[in-house]
Amino acid sequence: GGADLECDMLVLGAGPGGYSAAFRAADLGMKVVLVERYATLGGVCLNVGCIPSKALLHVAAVMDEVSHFEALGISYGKPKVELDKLRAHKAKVVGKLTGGLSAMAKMRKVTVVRGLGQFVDPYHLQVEETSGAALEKTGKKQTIKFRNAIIAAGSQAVQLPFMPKDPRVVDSTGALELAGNPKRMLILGGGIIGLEMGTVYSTLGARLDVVEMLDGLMQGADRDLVRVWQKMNTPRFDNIMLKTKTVGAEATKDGILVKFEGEQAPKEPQLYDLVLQAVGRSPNGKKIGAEKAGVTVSDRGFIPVDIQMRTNVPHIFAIGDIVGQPMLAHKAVHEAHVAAEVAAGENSAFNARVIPSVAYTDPEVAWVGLTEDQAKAQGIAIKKGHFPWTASGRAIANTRDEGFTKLLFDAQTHRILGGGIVGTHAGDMIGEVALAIEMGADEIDIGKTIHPHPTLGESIGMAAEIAHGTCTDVPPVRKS
Amino acid sequence: GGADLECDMLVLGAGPGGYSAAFRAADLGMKVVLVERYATLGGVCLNVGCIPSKALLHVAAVMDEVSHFEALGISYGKPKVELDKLRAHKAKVVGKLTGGLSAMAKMRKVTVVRGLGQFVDPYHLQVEETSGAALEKTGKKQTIKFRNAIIAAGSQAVQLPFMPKDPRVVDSTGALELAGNPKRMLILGGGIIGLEMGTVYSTLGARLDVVEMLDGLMQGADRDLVRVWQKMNTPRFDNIMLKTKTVGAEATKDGILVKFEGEQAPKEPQLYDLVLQAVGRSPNGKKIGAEKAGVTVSDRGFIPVDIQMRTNVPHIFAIGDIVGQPMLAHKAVHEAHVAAEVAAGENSAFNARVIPSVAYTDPEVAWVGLTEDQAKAQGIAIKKGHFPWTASGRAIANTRDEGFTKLLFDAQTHRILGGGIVGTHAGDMIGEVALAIEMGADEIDIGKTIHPHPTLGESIGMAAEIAHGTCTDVPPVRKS
Amino acid sequence: APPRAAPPAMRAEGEKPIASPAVRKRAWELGIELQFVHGSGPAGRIVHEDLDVYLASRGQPMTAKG
Ligand SMILES: Cc1cc2nc3c(=O)[nH]c(=O)nc-3n(C[C@H](O)[C@H](O)[C@H](O)COP(=O)(O)OP(=O)(O)OC[C@H]3O[C@@H](n4cnc5c(N)ncnc54)[C@H](O)[C@@H]3O)c2cc1C
Ligand SMILES: Cc1cc2nc3c(=O)[nH]c(=O)nc-3n(C[C@H](O)[C@H](O)[C@H](O)COP(=O)(O)OP(=O)(O)OC[C@H]3O[C@@H](n4cnc5c(N)ncnc54)[C@H](O)[C@@H]3O)c2cc1C
Repeated sequence: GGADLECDMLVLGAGPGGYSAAFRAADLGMKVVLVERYATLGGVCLNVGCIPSKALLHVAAVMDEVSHFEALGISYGKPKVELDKLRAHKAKVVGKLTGGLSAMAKMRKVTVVRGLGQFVDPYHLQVEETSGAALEKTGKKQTIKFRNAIIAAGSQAVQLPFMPKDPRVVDSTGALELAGNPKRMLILGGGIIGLEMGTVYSTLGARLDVVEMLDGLMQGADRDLVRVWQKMNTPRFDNIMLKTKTVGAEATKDGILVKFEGEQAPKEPQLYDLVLQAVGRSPNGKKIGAEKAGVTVSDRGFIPVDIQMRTNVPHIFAIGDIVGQPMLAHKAVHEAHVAAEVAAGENSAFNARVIPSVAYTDPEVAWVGLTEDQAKAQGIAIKKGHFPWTASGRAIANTRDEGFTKLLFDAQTHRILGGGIVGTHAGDMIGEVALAIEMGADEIDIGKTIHPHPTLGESIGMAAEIAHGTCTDVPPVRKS
Repeated sequence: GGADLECDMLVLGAGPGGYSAAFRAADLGMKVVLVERYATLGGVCLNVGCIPSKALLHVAAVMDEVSHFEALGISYGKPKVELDKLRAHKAKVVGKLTGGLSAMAKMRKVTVVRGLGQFVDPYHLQVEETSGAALEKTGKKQTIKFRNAIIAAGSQAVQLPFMPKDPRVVDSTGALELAGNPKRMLILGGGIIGLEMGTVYSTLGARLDVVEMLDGLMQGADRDLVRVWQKMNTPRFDNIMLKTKTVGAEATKDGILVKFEGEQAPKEPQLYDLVLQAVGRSPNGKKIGAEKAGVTVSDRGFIPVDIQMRTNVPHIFAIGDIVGQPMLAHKAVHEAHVAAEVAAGENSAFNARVIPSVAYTDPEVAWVGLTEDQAKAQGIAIKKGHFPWTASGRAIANTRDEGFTKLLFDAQTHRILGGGIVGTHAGDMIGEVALAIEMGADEIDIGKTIHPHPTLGESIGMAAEIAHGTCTDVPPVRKS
Repeated sequence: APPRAAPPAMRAEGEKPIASPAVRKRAWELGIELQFVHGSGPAGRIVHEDLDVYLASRGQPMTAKG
């Protein structure tokens, strides 16, 4: 059929995956069209994910810190909180970044088309134009012909079928709107996103309950890391309900009445001012007409790809949340570069060994590579270096010595296999552990690298020294 | 002569160098005696250096942050500041760490001898016992016979000869006492220590002047890094006097009246409530009877050592501030391990390629390895990756996007030679750059290492991508 | 399918070749299986020079897998 627009590269979706792919393809000389249904670029991450959540978490972290400052001789009263200003701050942060993306798209001559895209065949995408802040259809349609395509249509929050439609029942996007000041909040799902949002609401005054089907919060991280977070954060919670299911909910005048079943379920239904659904995200693979392009989509909506990010259709690639776990922005960006480079004729591949994870709670929890749980499950013999921040001068100076840094080494080769950090700014430091793993560093490489004193970052060097038995900032190792 | 005590290893001075050497030697099975003139272990760093300064700087950083929070919708009034409580907090932080050192010395069976040590010959040290918080001599003496010794007697603040003896004229130790709330403070010397202390006093209410003989503050760091710090901190200063000398000072009833000469000197003498001398530190090499042991000491008081930290006398080692620049705690610790290991018969050597530097100001300034100034001076062809934090989602979310991260690569081999970071938490992240240098990483190694989003740490990956030309979070590189 | 005769054993069985991201990237682009490359770097790490030597000694690189 005829086309309104032709390009070398069509990118569907302008999240971290999509914009990065589009920009990289443009930098490699391709004529690029980027299709996005929403008004701003940046996708979930910039608009309703990573960035606004961190803007609020930072404010919360400072507020929590100040609340302990009287003991240090600096007394502030209770702050006056103006939610509208806080929302405006968050919007300004997001606007700076999405505005920056628009400007960079222009500089790169990437054509941005606003609308809902659907494949109509392996070389054409139809876009139904949308406008406004949401997804109002204008009725206009256009067809884009492409030589290559990258699908970066991301994911959507999972909605539990039995939750009532009510403004007091929100997903993370709703929670980020900070519509009010709930007194009692329920977090459905004990994953990172829910716990981050819970942190913000709790600092602003809410009492928290959390319900999780599995036997622990923050799955994926080693339990010793999570335990430190949990100990610090227990005061925020009235109930941490593990191995428990939410089985029903009803909107009443006084709140959302929620019923639980399971090991730690309260007998009576509980009443909440706000219920946050954070039970996972499902990929958008089934909503883009992939079958018309011949692209295979799994039952759950994921699009299988190879190490070069190609789908089963060789000129169509897919990246980001839509291709699988972990659903993280930095994974999407690295995949994006590979897809764009391969489409441009370079022989790239996604061959990073590890992808770090961070919970931006307070303290932060960050980990990368092999975990201790995995080592145990897989029978991998490891040697551990565990540096408690009670021995870190900087952590003590910051009055935040609850954390620790641990590194896991191969027991035979002494090469680093993984690591975890719990403590303030853990996420800013886990990159060094990732680099160590990618470089194949061993405990001597890391321990003999001089880290500046007094920093939290030196805890990485210390942990390596501990594994090697040469650390002099911790008690001596018992001789056997 | 006879000896009151005999040991395999004598360590003179219990700073970061000394205690680390003593502990490492003990862990290697040696019988160790550690001689320290003051009541607590930890030396300058723990008692009157790194640690108390960072405890105060952290409090100052949070206070400064909070003072901007009204714009974010969180308004605190001016805080009530109680200096006695703040001093107590600082003392508690120091006490935790020095107490920990004492406990670890016991666990390691290191014998701590309190007193002023002087060598009497190559195998004996005489100790005049001291007591109390300062250096009161009890009159008791003892002689310690050693097989090996490590000199870790550190350094002392330089005192300008013409400064009056007056409680309003202090060195860093005096400044850390926070005796009062000066209105006008002069910092003599534009180095890190002075600027850190100035930051604290300024946040507590003082107006600052700084005088520096050279043409810029924070010598050693690249000017572009310093410029960012200076722009943020200009409001703290009434006068930044470069290429200017202090030529006289007089204690008057109203304050210390100081005369300047030089390019940016004010015509009139200036009056200050507090004058901080921070013009450098001089090594204690001439105060320990080194000549009696046959140990060579330079005119300036440094003790020359080889790569194994041996002085000219093969069984006597020296480490830390007393052996030379950079006078940094982390250098002392790594040297300490080498000396102890060599003394214990291991074939160790100090062969770290780089030693990072950090100014714990607000923002922090951190750098490691080759600087751009050095590259220029030495004619080394470099390729730079410069990532401005205005493109960092996390920095923007934290409302602290003034910083940047730059990495310098060899133009030919693309291997990393150095790097600098200016911004909050820069010091916690520079360790990754040090590791990259030690591992011989290149721009692809660092850029292809997946750093978590959104962190400040990912700026290191981005800077590497920028050098490589593959970053999609900054405007495109102009094609030539 | 293995494109060449059995390579000389350079690593213990099960031992994975160790190489930095840049070396891995270049090896992939050149179609070199790191399993067969001698590592001359610290702790047997494969460095760029090892790829150069390997290429020179084997002549034609095998074609990349898609
Ligand atoms: C509250 C929250 C916090 C998070 N915090 C972090 C974090 O701190 N760190 C982290 O790494 N990850 C975080 N994530 C996850 C992160 O947001 C995602 O991994 C990331 O956004 C995935 O990028 P993507 O490009 O694959 O997809 P998305 O960001 O989901 O972008 C997909 C884009 O495609 C568009 N689109 C979809 N279908 C169509 C169509 N048919 N036509 C046109 N456009 C379409 C969407 O509108 C969207 O803009 C968070 C997520 C949430 C919800
Ligand atoms: C205000 C300030 C802030 C600083 N901040 C930092 C920082 O953030 N990071 C950093 O890396 N460095 C910092 N430094 C520098 C750091 O403190 C020194 O580099 C470090 O302490 C050197 O360790 P050392 O073991 O060589 O000597 P010192 O710490 O000087 O210890 C020497 C010890 O020997 C004892 N001694 C000396 N002579 C005798 C004798 N004759 N008999 C018995 N005992 C003796 C002294 O009492 C002292 O305890 C700072 C310094 C100051 C002043």
